[in-house]
Amino acid sequence: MSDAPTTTRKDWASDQEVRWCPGCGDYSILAAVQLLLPELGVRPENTVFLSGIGCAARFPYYMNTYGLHSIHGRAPAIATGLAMARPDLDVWVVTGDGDGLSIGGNHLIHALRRNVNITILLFNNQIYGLTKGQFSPTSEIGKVTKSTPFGSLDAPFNPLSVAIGAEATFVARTHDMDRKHMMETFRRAHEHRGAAFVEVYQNCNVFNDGAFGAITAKDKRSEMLIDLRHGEPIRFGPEGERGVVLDAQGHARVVDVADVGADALLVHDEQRAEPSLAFALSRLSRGPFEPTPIGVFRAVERPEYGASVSAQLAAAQDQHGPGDLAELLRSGATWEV
Amino acid sequence: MSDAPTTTRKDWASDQEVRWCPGCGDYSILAAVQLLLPELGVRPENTVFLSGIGCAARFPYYMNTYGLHSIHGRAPAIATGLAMARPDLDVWVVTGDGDGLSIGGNHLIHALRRNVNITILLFNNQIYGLTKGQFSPTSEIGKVTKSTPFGSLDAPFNPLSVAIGAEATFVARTHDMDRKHMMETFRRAHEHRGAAFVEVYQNCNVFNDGAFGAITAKDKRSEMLIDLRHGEPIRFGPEGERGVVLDAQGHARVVDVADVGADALLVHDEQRAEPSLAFALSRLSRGPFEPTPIGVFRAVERPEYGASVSAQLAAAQDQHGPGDLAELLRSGATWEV
Amino acid sequence: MTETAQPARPLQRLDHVVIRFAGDSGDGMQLTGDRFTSASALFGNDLATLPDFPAEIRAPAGTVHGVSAFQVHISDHDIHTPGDAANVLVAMNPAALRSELHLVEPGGTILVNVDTFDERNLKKAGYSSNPLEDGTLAGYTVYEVPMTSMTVEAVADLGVKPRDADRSKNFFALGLLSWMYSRPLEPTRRWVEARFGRNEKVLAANQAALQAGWNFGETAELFEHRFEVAPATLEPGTYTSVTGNTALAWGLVAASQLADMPLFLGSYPITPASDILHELSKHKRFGVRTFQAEDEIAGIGAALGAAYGGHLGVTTTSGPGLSLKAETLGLAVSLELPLLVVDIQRGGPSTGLPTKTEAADLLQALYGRHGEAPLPVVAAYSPSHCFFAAIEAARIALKYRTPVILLSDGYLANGAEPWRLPDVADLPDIRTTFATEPNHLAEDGTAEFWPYKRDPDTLARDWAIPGTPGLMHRIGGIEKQDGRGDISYEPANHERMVHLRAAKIAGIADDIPPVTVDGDDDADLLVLGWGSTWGSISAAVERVRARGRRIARAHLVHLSPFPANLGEVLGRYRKVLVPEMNLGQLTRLVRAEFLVDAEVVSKVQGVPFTAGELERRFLAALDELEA
Amino acid sequence: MTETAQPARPLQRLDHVVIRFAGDSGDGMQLTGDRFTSASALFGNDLATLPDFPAEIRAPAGTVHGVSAFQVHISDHDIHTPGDAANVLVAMNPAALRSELHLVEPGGTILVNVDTFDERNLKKAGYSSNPLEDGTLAGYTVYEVPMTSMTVEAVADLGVKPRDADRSKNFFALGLLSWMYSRPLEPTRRWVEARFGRNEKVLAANQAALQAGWNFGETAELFEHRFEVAPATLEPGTYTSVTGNTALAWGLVAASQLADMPLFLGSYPITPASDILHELSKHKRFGVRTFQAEDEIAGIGAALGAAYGGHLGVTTTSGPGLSLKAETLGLAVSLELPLLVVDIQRGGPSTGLPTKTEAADLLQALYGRHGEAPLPVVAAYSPSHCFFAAIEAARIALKYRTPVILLSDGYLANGAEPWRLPDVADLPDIRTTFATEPNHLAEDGTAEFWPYKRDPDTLARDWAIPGTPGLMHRIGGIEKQDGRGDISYEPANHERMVHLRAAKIAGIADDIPPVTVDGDDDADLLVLGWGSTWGSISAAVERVRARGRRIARAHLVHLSPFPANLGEVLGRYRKVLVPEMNLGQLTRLVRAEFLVDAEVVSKVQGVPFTAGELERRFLAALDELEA
Ligand SMILES: Cc1ncc(C[n+]2csc(CCOP(=O)(O)OP(=O)(O)O)c2C)c(N)n1
Ligand SMILES: Cc1ncc(C[n+]2csc(CCOP(=O)(O)OP(=O)(O)O)c2C)c(N)n1
Ligand code: SF4
Ligand code: SF4
Ligand SMILES: [Mg+2]
Ligand SMILES: [Mg+2]
Repeated sequence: MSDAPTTTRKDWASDQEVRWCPGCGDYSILAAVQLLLPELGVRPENTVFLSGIGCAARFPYYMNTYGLHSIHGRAPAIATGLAMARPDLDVWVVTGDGDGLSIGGNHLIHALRRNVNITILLFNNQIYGLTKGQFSPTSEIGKVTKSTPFGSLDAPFNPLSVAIGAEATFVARTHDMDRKHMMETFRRAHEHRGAAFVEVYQNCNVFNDGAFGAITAKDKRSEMLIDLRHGEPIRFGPEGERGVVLDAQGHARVVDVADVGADALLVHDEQRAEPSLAFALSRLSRGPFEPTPIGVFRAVERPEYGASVSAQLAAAQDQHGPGDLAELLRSGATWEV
Repeated sequence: MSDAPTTTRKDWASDQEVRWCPGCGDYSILAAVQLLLPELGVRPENTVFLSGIGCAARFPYYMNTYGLHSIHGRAPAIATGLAMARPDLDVWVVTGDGDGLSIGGNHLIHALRRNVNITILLFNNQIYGLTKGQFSPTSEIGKVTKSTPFGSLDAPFNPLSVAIGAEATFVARTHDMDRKHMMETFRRAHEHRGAAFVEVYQNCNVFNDGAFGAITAKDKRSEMLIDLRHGEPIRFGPEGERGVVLDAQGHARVVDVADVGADALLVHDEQRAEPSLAFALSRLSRGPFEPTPIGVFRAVERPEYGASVSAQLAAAQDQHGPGDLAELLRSGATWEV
Repeated sequence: MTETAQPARPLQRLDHVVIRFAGDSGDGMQLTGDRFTSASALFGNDLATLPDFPAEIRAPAGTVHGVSAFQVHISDHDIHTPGDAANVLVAMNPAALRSELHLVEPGGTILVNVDTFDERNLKKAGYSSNPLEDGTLAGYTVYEVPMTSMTVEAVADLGVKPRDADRSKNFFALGLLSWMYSRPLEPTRRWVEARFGRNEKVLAANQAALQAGWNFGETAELFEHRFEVAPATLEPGTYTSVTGNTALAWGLVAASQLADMPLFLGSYPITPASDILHELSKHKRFGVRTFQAEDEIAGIGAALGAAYGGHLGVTTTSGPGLSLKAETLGLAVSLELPLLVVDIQRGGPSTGLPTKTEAADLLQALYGRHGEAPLPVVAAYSPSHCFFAAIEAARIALKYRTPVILLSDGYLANGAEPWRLPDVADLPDIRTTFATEPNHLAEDGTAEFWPYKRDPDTLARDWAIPGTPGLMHRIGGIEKQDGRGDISYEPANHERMVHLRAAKIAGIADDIPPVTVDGDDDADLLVLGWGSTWGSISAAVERVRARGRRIARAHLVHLSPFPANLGEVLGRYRKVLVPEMNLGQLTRLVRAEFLVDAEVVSKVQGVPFTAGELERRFLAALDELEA
Repeated sequence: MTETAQPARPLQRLDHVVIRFAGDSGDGMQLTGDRFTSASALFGNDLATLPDFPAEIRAPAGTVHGVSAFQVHISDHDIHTPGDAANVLVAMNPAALRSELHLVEPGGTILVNVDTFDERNLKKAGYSSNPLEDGTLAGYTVYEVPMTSMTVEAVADLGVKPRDADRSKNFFALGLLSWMYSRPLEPTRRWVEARFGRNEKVLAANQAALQAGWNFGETAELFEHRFEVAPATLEPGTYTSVTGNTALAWGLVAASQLADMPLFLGSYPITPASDILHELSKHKRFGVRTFQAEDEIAGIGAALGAAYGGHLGVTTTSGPGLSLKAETLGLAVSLELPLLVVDIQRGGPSTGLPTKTEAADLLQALYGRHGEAPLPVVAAYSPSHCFFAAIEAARIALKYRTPVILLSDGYLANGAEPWRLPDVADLPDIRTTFATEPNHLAEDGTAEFWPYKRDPDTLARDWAIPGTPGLMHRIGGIEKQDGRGDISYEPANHERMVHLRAAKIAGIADDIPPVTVDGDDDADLLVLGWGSTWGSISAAVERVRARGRRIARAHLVHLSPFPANLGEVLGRYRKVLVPEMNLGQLTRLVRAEFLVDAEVVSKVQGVPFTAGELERRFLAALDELEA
């Protein structure tokens, strides 16, 4: 990529006024993306941001790239078509917990299993922002919202578990309070060939303020965030005094390192083809109130869908030459009059 | 249930001619259900079979119960409404791999996470039967079908992994060649309070004949089917000479018992709240060509959705009495003219 | 000093006034307007409101995109619209002034929060010079009020944080306007208490700001006089102020009670329909089950499932959701199960103008399904009528075992009007009966239940719900054998079923009131309306008549089928005009049905017709007819 | 003995014959019919076919539900329909006889596979006595042929398994019919070879059965004469026999070539549209990408995504799928991107009659979206016309940047006709241009790209695809500012955009051929058709004219917008009849548009009109006009 002309953040920002609520976590995600892209050596004209509907889904308007703000939940389907048709493009999908996991859940899981070459950023604020505050499929049980004045009864999805259950090849989590971590995670997602799924914990300060405060606040992070690093034992805490082990039933648990010894710690392996480890890690935290892993859970190679499709076309053309229309019309039984 | 009048299979069979292809695996599933229901002490009038579209989805017509043959993929959504409205009914959903996992994937996973009190039987024949043979989301990569003359490129879902990733509380697998196992599995599913998900390997002898033959043929079962039994070490093989262990990364593997010793075998625990073990077991087999677990993978308690909804209503009525319409109209500021 | 003190300034009587509150999305203008409306309602005025807010939750502060407005029309007589142009604009910042000024009548009054007119805010609003100084407002009466600073001052002693102090400035504005228009403060005070009771400081700040605004009017030398709009002489009764969405939600609760069936709402949030879900979620005491589904298809699916189980199944949505429900609606037509689909129309196509009003889903409601899939369509015409329309839609659905689409729109949904409450005892009985016995004798004498056996009058099918012993049966979306209900691919049977389904819906025409004509018997011009144009048409027709011109009008509640006499009515006039917030959808329908040369009066701007627009159009048509 | 041997029986010349093959779903009747058709096509007859099969894959053997039929009409002159009633019925079992007998002309010929007329099969078919013996077939010429046993015998020496032997009996029937109607065997032999080449035994069995059938005709004393239907005198050229779905798929490939854009199909299987997906999946050499999506919404979504990327995006479906695509179609209207939506209509509503034909999605195609979301609608009228209709739909989509709905139906989809192949060089150039340069100068002189800047003639917007340097821009489903394309909630802009979108579609009327009238200049009666009724109307009109009555007919390919001259044309006639396989959808449209008292001739039975039905209806109308 060294021959790609360099860009600066300015090149990636559109002239549109950003219209999120003041203080919304979306701003810092936008900044992280706009800061990262110049580092990737890619070009605005070869980059497309696709989205559905929601606050998060306004994202494309603010990027000086090609952008499509589509309809609620359908961005992964539209992106699938675009990525298949145009393997030369970088296709990003920005979605919300409602857009991506409620109405759009099916397209999301199918894009993941097919391993379409798209980078999916799911801004999880555990609420419907744009429609002014109803609970979402990631809201905790008991949540009081406009549509659940007596508390919601729906058990939430764990977005990473859903993704892993749906054969995702790249699964990661980051949060809107740590620009560096976001940039690093997005960089990894972008590098991945195939469908990359990133959950971004995002604060909606109007309808669900502080949802992640217990783990993402500056003074909480070292105790509450578990930074996954490939090949390293999973440890966290101000002094690395806590860690993660896997019990005999494959259940990941947080322990005091002093209790188990450093050698007993689970060594993170994002590259295992078998997804059970990534799944177990996705279950480590039941919500943003206990120690929660962030970073890359899983990053494995599997044929990328669009490339496989193109390869089938190329093989057919290599073998039989390009199609000839007149010949096609005569391919059945013909007769002369 | 001892006071429920007894029924016989005949009471559960409708007068409709069964219109599946001769030899279709659906027949034996129908028989298993019709034989089981009399054993459950339930009543035809309190039983509803709901389905979408597909060969499998014709199921309700053959049951002398209430039945609704709806539209493609939507049965779990319709069933959710029915089960919420009518907790007194037994609601069964019969679906196919296309109906349930392709077009209907989203409704399925949401019904599972909400833990709606329905019993879902997914007849997985790894093909679209009714539309005459296209590949489905469970078809293996490379499958040559009408819509993939050069072989399909889509990585399949593992239905159990999808269900577990979606917070399912009851997950099981059985197959159409073993009536007893089907009956036992369906019985367990029916007993479960909440959403029960059962994958049934089903042979479509017209468009995908023998898809499961390598594991379900009578002479293959003992080597290829791993019968999961709660609380027991997972062993199989004609002499129980093979077994399953969980490695340090939570990966379930088939081993020779002689190599590891019987004590090293994984003891099945369907009741673990934490789903990683069930997930790992769902990954044990990558398809019906290697040793494959059947039986109940997971059966845990979680509040049932419809009951929780009813409880909220009851609590409100207990606290404030039933609603009064005239009072409601006057609940805002009013004035007299 | 209280609001009952003698006014220090002369009192000028007005028969009506239109006030528009405008400010930043965060400025609380919807609340201010709402409170002013409430106080006016309690005071006894007739009124109509028009909230107008952006699709963004909170666009950047100070920009025109972030402006949120609320218009209220109060009057001493029966009115029908929130008013054409505002007599008074309250502009909390430069952006509000910039975006709303064109809506103020020439010579109108403008109150600005002058504190906000600094360079930064002017620039954000896109002003290159200060409109308060550069002549922009020549011809208007302008009052520059330092609302922010006076509010901060008023709450200075309460230990309120500056941010919270600033937030109370809308109550200052409300206090000032209350003084100007002689509104009682007491109801607002009580409301503030109830709402902020738990947060003492905010409560105190808001009360203080409210009073400070009032006092400012009373003491400042700015204002020459106060105004008074006397109570309207409305029909005696108990009144409440209600928005269309609340009325609709209550109508659904009422329908459930009147049908003696539990209410089940399956819905997915969408502007401007979400408030119905919110409202119904509160009413668990009425046994209302509300289900926030994963999407619109699941919303209608669950409602259909509940309906199948014998509940009153309802789904609420707006245009994009209606599009998604098309397939399931077709299934409901085929199953012949009662189901209500409520569509609160908004600007389209696609995402369109989500917070703006429009009425362009009519043809979709009629034809937006594959195959011949007819169903009844009912439209509400005013906020309070939403209550009755919901009951009527439920009545038809239950009686005829059919899905019904009930149309409302963003304007009705959020607009409020005083509503004389009906006596609950006068509401119709809409109970239906479930089959409990077999309805057919087979040749061999066995008693059977045939789910598609019909009532000979209504053509409604017999309906047995699960749980009924002996009546087990199967239904589905495949064509069914007439009567028996089994799958049938037989050609003649299919045609018979297609005709039966159509005839059932068409037959409802005999079960709905004939359309009534309001107006001059010998008029040449008929104005035919539907939906929320009712208010604007009413006002415009009154004005035309006030000018001594002859004009007649009719308003449709039933769009499918039409009232039985509609063709005859339309045939009586030389000219039929159809005001519609679309490009002419009802127009198309009546042209096709009755071959009358009806002509659309179209407005597709996301805002309702003003009475003046329609008046001019009607007068022009009359001139033409007379020429 | 070969088929060129001298016939032993006298040869009777027929100008046409209608043969109906019917048997169990497993009996291979579709294949038999297909082969007979192919041989007839190669022989030079004109022909039309009507496959007719059940929705179940294979209903229980021997039942009437499981009967699968194939009707073929062969002729020595230009014909338009598969024939009203069958002259000959081949019934492979009692169920086939029972379900198809009513479709045979009085006095017609019936060949039965007498081997299957045992008690068990008779009972399964619902016969209480044997129709071959009880007088049921009085008045028909009946041939009882032991097809099963003769086939088994013919293949006895080949070592074929009994089940496979039995399976070859359809080739016996084909051989016999080929003898009866003097069809050459050679093409069928070649086909059998190509198809079963890999499976030697089956190949040999089928060949043997085929020959045995022929021989049976030749040698058995049963038949008094053979028949011959001479080749039709068709326009010279190269012909092939094509079904509508194949022609449509080829048309899409052609459109892609003519537009010089890669073809992308996003689709979800559904009867009767799936075959287009199947056909296109084969053509990877043409760079065709086919994507079997998870559902119809993803199918159209992916097609839209590909279109956004500069591919020719297509999605194919039937009614239920069209319903599901409504919301995304609305987005495409708003985005103003080219997109083809192909709807192969089938019996509705809901799941309806999945394998039967109907044409009741027209109003949905026009109006099945929320908001004002106009788009062009094109309908194919014959199997081969599907090819040209696909190109025309693509032309409009690309030129006007708009989604287009292309309507076909189950009858066209599966029906075949001989098609004189066009010269590829004569096909239109439908290339479009992508923007590569900025198209607007900002006030400050910067060059910008405005995605909603329009061609003043076509009103098509400028289209820049991702990958184009310097033209980055954002589009979406929210209302856009005219020209610039940024989000705009401005009232007047919304109205302007609504009108612009409508005007763009309406303007296409000037870019399509005027509707032509075929028929008597001075006729009083005009028959207006659309879609697959073309054949039946043509035949009926010819018959009416053959009786010396005056009649005119016009057929619409463009349903939205209408050809510019349609109003004028309709105005010329005293009476307009509109045959439709629905309850009168086009009828409604022309009534609304032109206020003409058009009247529907409706048939909604899952089967096409017969020429006789229409003839009678037209004659009755003429009688009425003349009375
Ligand atoms: C078909 C459809 N249904 C519903 C809506 C209304 N709607 C818009 S955004 C949204 C949910 C937004 O939640 P999320 O995806 O979590 O995004 P956030 O606003 O929280 O960023 C809903 C329900 C819509 N626009 N379209
Ligand atoms: C909305 C809609 N799309 C597509 C179809 C066509 N269709 C009917 S069944 C089916 C798939 C059936 O596959 P599966 O669910 O696996 O059931 P099976 O027939 O194999 O039992 C499809 C695509 C339909 N009926 N409705
Ligand atoms: S509502 Fe929440 S998510 Fe949306 S912009 Fe505001 S703070 Fe952000
Ligand atoms: S097509 Fe396959 S699944 Fe369907 S009925 Fe036949 S054998 Fe069974
Ligand atoms: Mg959210
Ligand atoms: Mg299947």
